[in-house]
Amino acid sequence: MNHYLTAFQVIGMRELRRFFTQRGRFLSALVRPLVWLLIFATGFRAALGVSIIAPYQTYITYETYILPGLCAMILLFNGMQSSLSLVYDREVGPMRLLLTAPLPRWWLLFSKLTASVLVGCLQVYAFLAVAVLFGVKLSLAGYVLILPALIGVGLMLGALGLLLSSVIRQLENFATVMNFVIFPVFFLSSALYPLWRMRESSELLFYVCSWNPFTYAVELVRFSAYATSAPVQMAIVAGSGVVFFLLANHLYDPARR
Amino acid sequence: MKTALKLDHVSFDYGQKAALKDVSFSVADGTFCALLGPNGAGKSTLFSLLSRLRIPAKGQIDISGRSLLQDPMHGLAGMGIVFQQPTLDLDTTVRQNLIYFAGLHGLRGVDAHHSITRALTRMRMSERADEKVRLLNGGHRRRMEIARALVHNPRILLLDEPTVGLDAQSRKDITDHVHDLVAEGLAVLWATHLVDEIGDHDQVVLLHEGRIIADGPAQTLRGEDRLLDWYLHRTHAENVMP
Amino acid sequence: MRRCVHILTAAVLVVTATAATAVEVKLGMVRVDYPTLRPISRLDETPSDSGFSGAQLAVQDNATTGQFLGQTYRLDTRNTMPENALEVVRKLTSQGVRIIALSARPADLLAVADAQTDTLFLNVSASATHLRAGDCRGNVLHITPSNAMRADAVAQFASVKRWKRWFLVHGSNDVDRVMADEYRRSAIKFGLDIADEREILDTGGARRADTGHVAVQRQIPVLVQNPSRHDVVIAADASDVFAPYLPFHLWDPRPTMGASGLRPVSFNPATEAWGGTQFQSRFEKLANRYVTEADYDAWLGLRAVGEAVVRTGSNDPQVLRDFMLSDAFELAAFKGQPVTFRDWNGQMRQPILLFDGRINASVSPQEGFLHQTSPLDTLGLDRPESPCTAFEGDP
Amino acid sequence: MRALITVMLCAFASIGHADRIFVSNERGNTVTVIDGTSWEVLTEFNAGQRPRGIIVSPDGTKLYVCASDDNIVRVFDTTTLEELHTLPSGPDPELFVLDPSGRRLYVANEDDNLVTVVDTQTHEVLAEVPVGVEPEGMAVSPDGRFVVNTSETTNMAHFIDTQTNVIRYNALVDQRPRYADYSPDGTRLYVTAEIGGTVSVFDIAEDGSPTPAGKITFDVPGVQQEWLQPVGGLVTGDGKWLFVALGPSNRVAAVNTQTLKVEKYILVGERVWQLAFTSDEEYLLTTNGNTNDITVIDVDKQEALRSIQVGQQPWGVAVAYGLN
Repeated sequence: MNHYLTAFQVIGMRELRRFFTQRGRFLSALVRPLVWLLIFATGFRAALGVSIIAPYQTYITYETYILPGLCAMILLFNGMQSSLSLVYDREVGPMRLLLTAPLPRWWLLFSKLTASVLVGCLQVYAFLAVAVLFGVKLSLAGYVLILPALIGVGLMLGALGLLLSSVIRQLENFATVMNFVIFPVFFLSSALYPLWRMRESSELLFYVCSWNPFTYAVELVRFSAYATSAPVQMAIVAGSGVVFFLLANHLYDPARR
Repeated sequence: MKTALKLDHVSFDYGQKAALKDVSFSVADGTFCALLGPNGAGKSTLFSLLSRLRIPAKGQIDISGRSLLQDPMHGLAGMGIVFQQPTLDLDTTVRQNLIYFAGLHGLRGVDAHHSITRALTRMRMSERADEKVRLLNGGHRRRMEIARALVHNPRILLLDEPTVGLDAQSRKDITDHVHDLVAEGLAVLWATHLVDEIGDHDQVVLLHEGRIIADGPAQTLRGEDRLLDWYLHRTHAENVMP
Repeated sequence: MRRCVHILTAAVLVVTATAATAVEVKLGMVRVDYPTLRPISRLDETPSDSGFSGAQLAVQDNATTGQFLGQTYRLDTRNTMPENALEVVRKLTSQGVRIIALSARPADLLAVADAQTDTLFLNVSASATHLRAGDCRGNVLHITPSNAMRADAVAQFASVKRWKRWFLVHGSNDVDRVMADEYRRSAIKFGLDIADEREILDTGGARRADTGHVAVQRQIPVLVQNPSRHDVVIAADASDVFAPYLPFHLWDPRPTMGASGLRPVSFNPATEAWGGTQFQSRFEKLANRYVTEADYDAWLGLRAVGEAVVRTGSNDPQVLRDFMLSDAFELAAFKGQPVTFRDWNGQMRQPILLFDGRINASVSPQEGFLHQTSPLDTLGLDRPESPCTAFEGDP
Repeated sequence: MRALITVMLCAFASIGHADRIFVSNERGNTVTVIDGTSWEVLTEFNAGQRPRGIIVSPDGTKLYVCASDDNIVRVFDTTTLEELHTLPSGPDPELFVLDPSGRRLYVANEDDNLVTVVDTQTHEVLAEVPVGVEPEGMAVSPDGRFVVNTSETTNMAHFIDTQTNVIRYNALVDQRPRYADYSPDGTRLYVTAEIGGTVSVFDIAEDGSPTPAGKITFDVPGVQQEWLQPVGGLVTGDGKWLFVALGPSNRVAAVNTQTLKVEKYILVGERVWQLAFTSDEEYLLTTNGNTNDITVIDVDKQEALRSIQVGQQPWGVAVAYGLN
């Protein structure tokens, strides 16, 4: 067991070290949601605010509304990026080194996933810090309570990335993944508009959104940020995370190839 | 001498295309075994199977007498692997790279520190321990990777064309170092297509188009010819034969 | 000129009841009455005081305000046959009335405006778009929304509802065909598709007869038989020949907009929002009937003049016109936002109500139609589209 | 039923001494009663046709409600919620003020261009003051010498001398003035102009005469200028802040009265209309007409805390201090 934890620890440390040395990746992870927050949110017609929906107790500005969605977006990008690198680098490079460690593959995948989630959380907090400078903030409790939600959501999205990359072999580069995975998953969710708003424009869109696990990821982050319990969202995020991971691990078994 | 590595009727294919056909050979402790073959012969596929990135379609692989398929953890723990492509984190120091690897093998703290120091000493890299990898030249980077593969004190060292892209002096240094390791009792499987890296007393396994076409001490195999002539003749002859 | 206006505004900002300068403002309204057939629906009969009561209310409102500023207002109203229109206007101007709300068809409006260039005319009835385009005049301000504004109001609503395929049914008279052109232009402007078109021939004669719906029920469906797939029917019937029958005698059941169904209007007696109730009750108290578009347009024109008088302290038509066209002018008009004038063709910017006969179903401009100066300029001829030159060189 | 509610309310009254909040629901024809501590809706009672203007008497015992379509002012007991009597108001009363003594009620009659002065004890009309077209906003100077009325179509603030009931001063403001409020020391008057989109600021001299002191304008990024329509306004007790409800822009502006600049826009519900403070000015309450709720704003932090559903189309809000 000690061996497992040691490996977990060095994998985590390595991710963190890489995160702090790769400034470009960090900056793009930060700029993307900030563009949404500062340019799109203020320019859009939702400037008149969003009506009360749980967990909010009063009307909120659109910036406030999309904050949790943007946090989840960071985790989505981060999860896809690191999961795909896990796949593409399998044959070469550091990933090969990792996979030849004398530990069960699921533990190695899990450790790597968790490590990248921690990095994702750091990105989220950096984003939240910048958002404060522009007047979009949470309560102190919100910043603390959001962490477990971020970790859960990050793991779920990382596992989703693993699964997708092992199912769809055509996902050859990140641009394809952006177009066919990240954008649909992000836009067809409650990240940018509440579900009732989706329903107003199209019933079909509404149903697609309500079947998108990312919607529940966003809502879990949202509820946690406002210190409100969200058992349904939590169950869906945890459930789909476990299912994604088990399926991915199964598909990753070298005996299958 | 004990058998460190044994392949028994191993076959592998990528879909329709057969990569390895009924491959059998073994390497004993304290032996330098050169896996010789032209590009595309199946050397890299064989390394994938040995490092358990892939699973053979047929056949058995034993590491120190235990099946790699049934007990992969034991097998991987007993192997040190140097991959063809560099697998280094360039922006960290040599020691940090090795600490990461030691961790993957369950070594931490003082144990890890001792193992790393010993491995670096074995490859005469101690004085470079705290340099950033990016600043090392190609030869030193390779030596460092070999040192890393020794951190957990394996019985077998697998090297996949480790001298690719190095200058003549570095190649010679590394080849000599690894031969020294063999003298210490380590079993080495060295994939290459360059015959000048092979000594007369080394074991040669000649792999061609996924088959083993020769296996034995270099001196015995070449007879009166130069090893290079023998190698070219055999791989060329096989090409024209039905 | 602009600067001078601002100084005046500041000067009258605070006034005590005793210390105000006396200004007398003479206003006129001339209504040209044309021989027309009676409308299809007797609910649409024109009251004899049409427009005049609106003008009177405006002058009352102006006077109530004026009493605190020492300003008095006088209104002369005249109705006339087309052939005497110019003479009537001349008579008024000779009595010193140089601000006149004019209800006339385009040809007469132009003739009068060209004959009296030192008089400020307020067009309170003619919707024809060419009066704001090639035929614009520097001494005519248009209160009534243009047909282009009305068509755009309908098109924006259709666009929001995603009724993208139109079935355009229009009459056979020139005015109807021009109106159909407005809808075609509007459809292009807002990216909508005219899937099919029909022309319904005006055979003349009385519009109402005892046979009523029986004949119509047989005729109209045949005239609009087997149209291409469409989401909405657009009726262009400026002559009031067939449109009121259309909604319930279509071949395919679809909503109707334009000349019947949902109509683009400047005002109606059902409008209660934005303080409209007060306006309605003031008007009803005065005229003992519901307000019409003609009354509202007349009221709005003369109220705009009154507001300009209050802010400038002047009764000079030129000063008032320049102030009304300036950025400093704005007026509350019971439409939820200030109305102003377009300084490139003298058209009043205003929201268009979409009225179904009983309630306002919607108001254009619709949410989401963006414009760099005012969303109101998404309706009708915008500055870059305007061929009007009569307002160039103004302050 | 009514008795039960009364008992319930009295029970509430005995446990604490928080505020009791009254919201007039224009379309619902009711007044919603809210507890100022728990923010629970206690009850909703009938208040006549189209209740709009709503105030609590200075002693906190009486609730005055303009029942616009009944053309009367209804007076309720703030504790039992029983209707005590009605007052004549003139036709279509919308907004009104009580003078500081609570003795005289000044009612704006939109349809008749009048301000009606009513004696709250004798229930008699004392005077009718002719003003501009569509009188609406009403304010009373802290010393009670002047009542200000704004007329929406005339675009003026009329200063009525309360001794003589005659207009002493008129001041032009921007389009459609809706509401007026004096600073607590009486040296400033703020008049909101809904369609003009501004708040006119006047310095008030010793003799009560106004001098223009500036105009407050509004700008919210992404919100059309046309939607920034100032309606209700309220000055804090220290005179330092003016809160302005901005109607369809769904925001309340917090204006620094020194600089006359907006320092913060607080998002509330749709069509925010009127404002009231709770005791000690801890909270600011807003009525949101289109979303049928009121928003509670923390005055110090200038942050919206929560919104509470009330009846249909809430219009005005008044607070009885320390009643619950």
